[in-house]
Amino acid sequence: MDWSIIIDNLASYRSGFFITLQLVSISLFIGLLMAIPLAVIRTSKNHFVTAPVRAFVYFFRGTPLLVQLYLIYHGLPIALKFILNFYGFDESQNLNEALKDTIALKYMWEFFKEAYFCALVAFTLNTCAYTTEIIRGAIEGTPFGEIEAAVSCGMSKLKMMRRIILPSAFRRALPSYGNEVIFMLHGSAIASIITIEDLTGVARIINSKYASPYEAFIAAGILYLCLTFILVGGFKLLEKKWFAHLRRD
Amino acid sequence: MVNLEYFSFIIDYLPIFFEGAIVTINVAVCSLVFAVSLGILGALAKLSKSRILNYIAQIYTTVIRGIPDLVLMLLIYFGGQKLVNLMTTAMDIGYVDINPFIAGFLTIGFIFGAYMAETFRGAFLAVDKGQLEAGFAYGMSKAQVFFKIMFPQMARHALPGLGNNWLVLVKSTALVSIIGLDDMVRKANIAGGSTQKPFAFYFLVAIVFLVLTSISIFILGKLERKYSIGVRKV
Amino acid sequence: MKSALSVEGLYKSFGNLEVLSGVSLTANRGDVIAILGSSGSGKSTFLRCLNLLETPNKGKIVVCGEEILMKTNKRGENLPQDIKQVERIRTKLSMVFQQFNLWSHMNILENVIEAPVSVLKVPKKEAIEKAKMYLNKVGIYDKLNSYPAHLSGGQQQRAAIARALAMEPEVMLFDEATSALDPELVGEVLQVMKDLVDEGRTMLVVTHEMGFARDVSSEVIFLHQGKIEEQGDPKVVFDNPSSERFKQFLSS
Amino acid sequence: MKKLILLAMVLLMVVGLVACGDSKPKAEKWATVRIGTEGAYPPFNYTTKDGKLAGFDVDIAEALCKEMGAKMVLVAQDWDGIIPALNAKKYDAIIASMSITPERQKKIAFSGKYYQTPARFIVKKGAMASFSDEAMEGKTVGVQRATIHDKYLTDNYKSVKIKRYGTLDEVYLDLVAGRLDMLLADSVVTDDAFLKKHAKGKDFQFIGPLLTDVKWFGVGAGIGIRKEDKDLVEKFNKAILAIRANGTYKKIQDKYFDFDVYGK
Repeated sequence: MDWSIIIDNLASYRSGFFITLQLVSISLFIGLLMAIPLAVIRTSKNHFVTAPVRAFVYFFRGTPLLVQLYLIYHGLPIALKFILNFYGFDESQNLNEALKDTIALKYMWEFFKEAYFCALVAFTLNTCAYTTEIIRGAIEGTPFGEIEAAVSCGMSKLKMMRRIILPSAFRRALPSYGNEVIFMLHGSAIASIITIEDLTGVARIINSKYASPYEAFIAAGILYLCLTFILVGGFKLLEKKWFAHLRRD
Repeated sequence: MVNLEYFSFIIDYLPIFFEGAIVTINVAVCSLVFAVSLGILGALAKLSKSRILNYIAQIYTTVIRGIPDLVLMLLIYFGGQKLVNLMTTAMDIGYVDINPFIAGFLTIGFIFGAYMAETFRGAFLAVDKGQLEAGFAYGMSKAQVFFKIMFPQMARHALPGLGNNWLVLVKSTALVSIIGLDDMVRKANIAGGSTQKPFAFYFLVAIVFLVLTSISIFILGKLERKYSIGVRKV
Repeated sequence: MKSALSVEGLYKSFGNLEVLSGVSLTANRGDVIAILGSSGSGKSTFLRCLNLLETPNKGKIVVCGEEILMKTNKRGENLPQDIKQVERIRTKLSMVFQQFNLWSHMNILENVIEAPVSVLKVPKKEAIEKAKMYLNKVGIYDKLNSYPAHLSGGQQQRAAIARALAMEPEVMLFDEATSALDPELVGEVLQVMKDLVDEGRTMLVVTHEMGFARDVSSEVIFLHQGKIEEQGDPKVVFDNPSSERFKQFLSS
Repeated sequence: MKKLILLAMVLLMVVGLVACGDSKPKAEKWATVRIGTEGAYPPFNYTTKDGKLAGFDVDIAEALCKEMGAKMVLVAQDWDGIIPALNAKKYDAIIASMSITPERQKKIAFSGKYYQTPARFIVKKGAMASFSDEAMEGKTVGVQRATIHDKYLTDNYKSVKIKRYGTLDEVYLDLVAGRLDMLLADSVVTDDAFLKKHAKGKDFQFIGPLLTDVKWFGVGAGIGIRKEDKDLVEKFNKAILAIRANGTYKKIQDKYFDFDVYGK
């Protein structure tokens, strides 16, 4: 082992570490926000209402994140060109020029030109799908008696959802959600294949630069391990706080 | 207007693509077999009374579950061969090649073995102690109790977890494309690169994965019904 | 004076199985009506129909002079016309469940103030004060910061009674409130219920506790196969049952 | 129970070794030479539709092995891991248009060069009036990761955004889509595979000078060999001279190019 390789590249590892952290936390946050209403919709008995949510969840849970990332990264330019074709866009131009006049699309393209945002979108949708299922399961796991008690107090459906079902479901969902967070952290490593220099991306560059796989990847592995431990610890603390009602003391 | 000409290039690549799909399934099945063996070992080690076995299993599951699959895969792929070479030189048996297929399924199996260990540990613990005691009470040996009573019951408890792990595992095989195994995703990669129409191929990959997972879910459902014979639903 | 609760010709079936076949009953203010019957006789279903936890197929329910308005949809199902009305009426009927059904993620105090604050819009401070008073009354004031899972069954049921009381209901509905309890815990809950009777509360009590029904109730109703088989003053019906089935029920 | 676990572990190891089973007996040295190449760098090396490796590098490798009297086995390997895999003995030599640079020489040995071509930037037609460092400022430039071009950009252009890709095909994709403003790669490769053969290639052009600075671009492409295999380096050097002399090299070159790729 040649530790100098790692020490010489500490700055790269640090920037990679923060890119990973940023990507994962932003996508988890937005994904969770989107998942809550989707999970509530998903528990509806109306099939027309649940169908789009089920299709979304089915697709994103049924295909690899890697493929989703590729699809979004390579598919968005195609989708934009398709829209532009509608407005008589010239095939020979590339998107930068074609979009000069169409303001809304231009901003969209400025956004998705960056591999970073493509990864963000892929990760967000992916974690959203998984989280939707987790929360749905937790909602459906609400003890029926507790719902009856709320109904018999004269609570409306909305109030019951807000005050009784969701708070209780979140607590039940916490352990599975903790797993999802870890999975997302690990899944984020594939960002490196679309030129993002996250923790894995940095390790790959260092590996190929020095042809030293052990040093490059073990250093990255240790950093991921630290992140995982921090997250697991954080969730344990949260569980301690939220699961006070289950603790036997 | 769907321009059929546009899709003709896909047809050219279909045979190669399906070769890739076969590789994907092969990797997945081999990984599963390896992971289940490791998982049962890991679970037994975790439950055994030996401190050393406990520690080894604990370190294995913690480290594996703490590091991304991709990083482990890159490490094993790039570094694993050197390790094997060290071993083979020491044993003087010449060169043993770790090709991407072996690296791929060993890595995925190794990773999922850690998750399987947790699944099986839970399943072993879920077997009613009284049932085992009943076995001992009728004079069965330890091994008999394990194979005749513990294992069949454990299998039922493990099935849902096993099913989940399988679904995740199938999707993880996509990662072997990154270490150069010619699976479906990599074929799509190459075909997408040379035709410069990547989206079409990735879309095809997505559909094949959806089919694979759907079939898996269907079969798992059947298996679960089969194995819960004699068990009353609550 | 108007009755607190009156029911006329209540019918309910699950699929082809008719569980209630025309049950009528009137409870005046201060009445304590004990509803008896073997399992499957429809007594719990009857209670659950009163606050529309189950929707009756037919029948009229009037709570404090206000009739619950029903309608029939295209498929011929009986449905409440106005869910807001149902929600309002439910606040006047507080239910105590066999399985307590305390909200497990809230502590006892939160359980008791939840509905008054979020449904009745009682100011939180006032709700807490009242909650403390009721918790004191049922004898578990010292447990107000505990979570349901940390309490014994008897304590949980007393907390559930405090939760029901905090709604300041017109009528309290007890659905086999002591059936899920260990025998040694039944007494503490029955004592709380007796205290409530002494306060003059209107109560409908589905129960298996014959002693309670005989000593405390003002009227006894015996249900069999969805019909009222025996009805009357406890002192009369217990000593002199007119129905053959009630006789059998008492002797078994 | 412990015995059971032990037994199972031993079984597993045996299964593992059998699975890895194409272990080769030690034969006469260099009777077979395993050649690693990338297969994604046309026209030098590429993968045909039916999955075979082909191209200038492959033809040269074949000629060299024939000259050395060795059997050739081709192994495809992603560019990223091409040096580690050589050192891990996945193959014995890299013939994959790898430039001989001092940095790589720290890890592996090289034969003499077998060709040399300059590098050059490519840009969209009309996007850049003239080439200068100022015009480059703020541009997004794509390169293949861990190449001489990557190193050159990283060292010399601090103000450009460098995007590193696994293969050149991916670079072309993003250049056409508009994610990249420019690319830097070997001029012969991009001329053939992109400007001439790619559907959108006609919209792009070379810009700036031909880049040949030895400090970054080395002395040409050589054959990469493990440092301990000095004898193999010698064999390859001799073979290169031989095919240069006997006209085999010229024949292969004419198959792909209409100019001299060997360079000066």
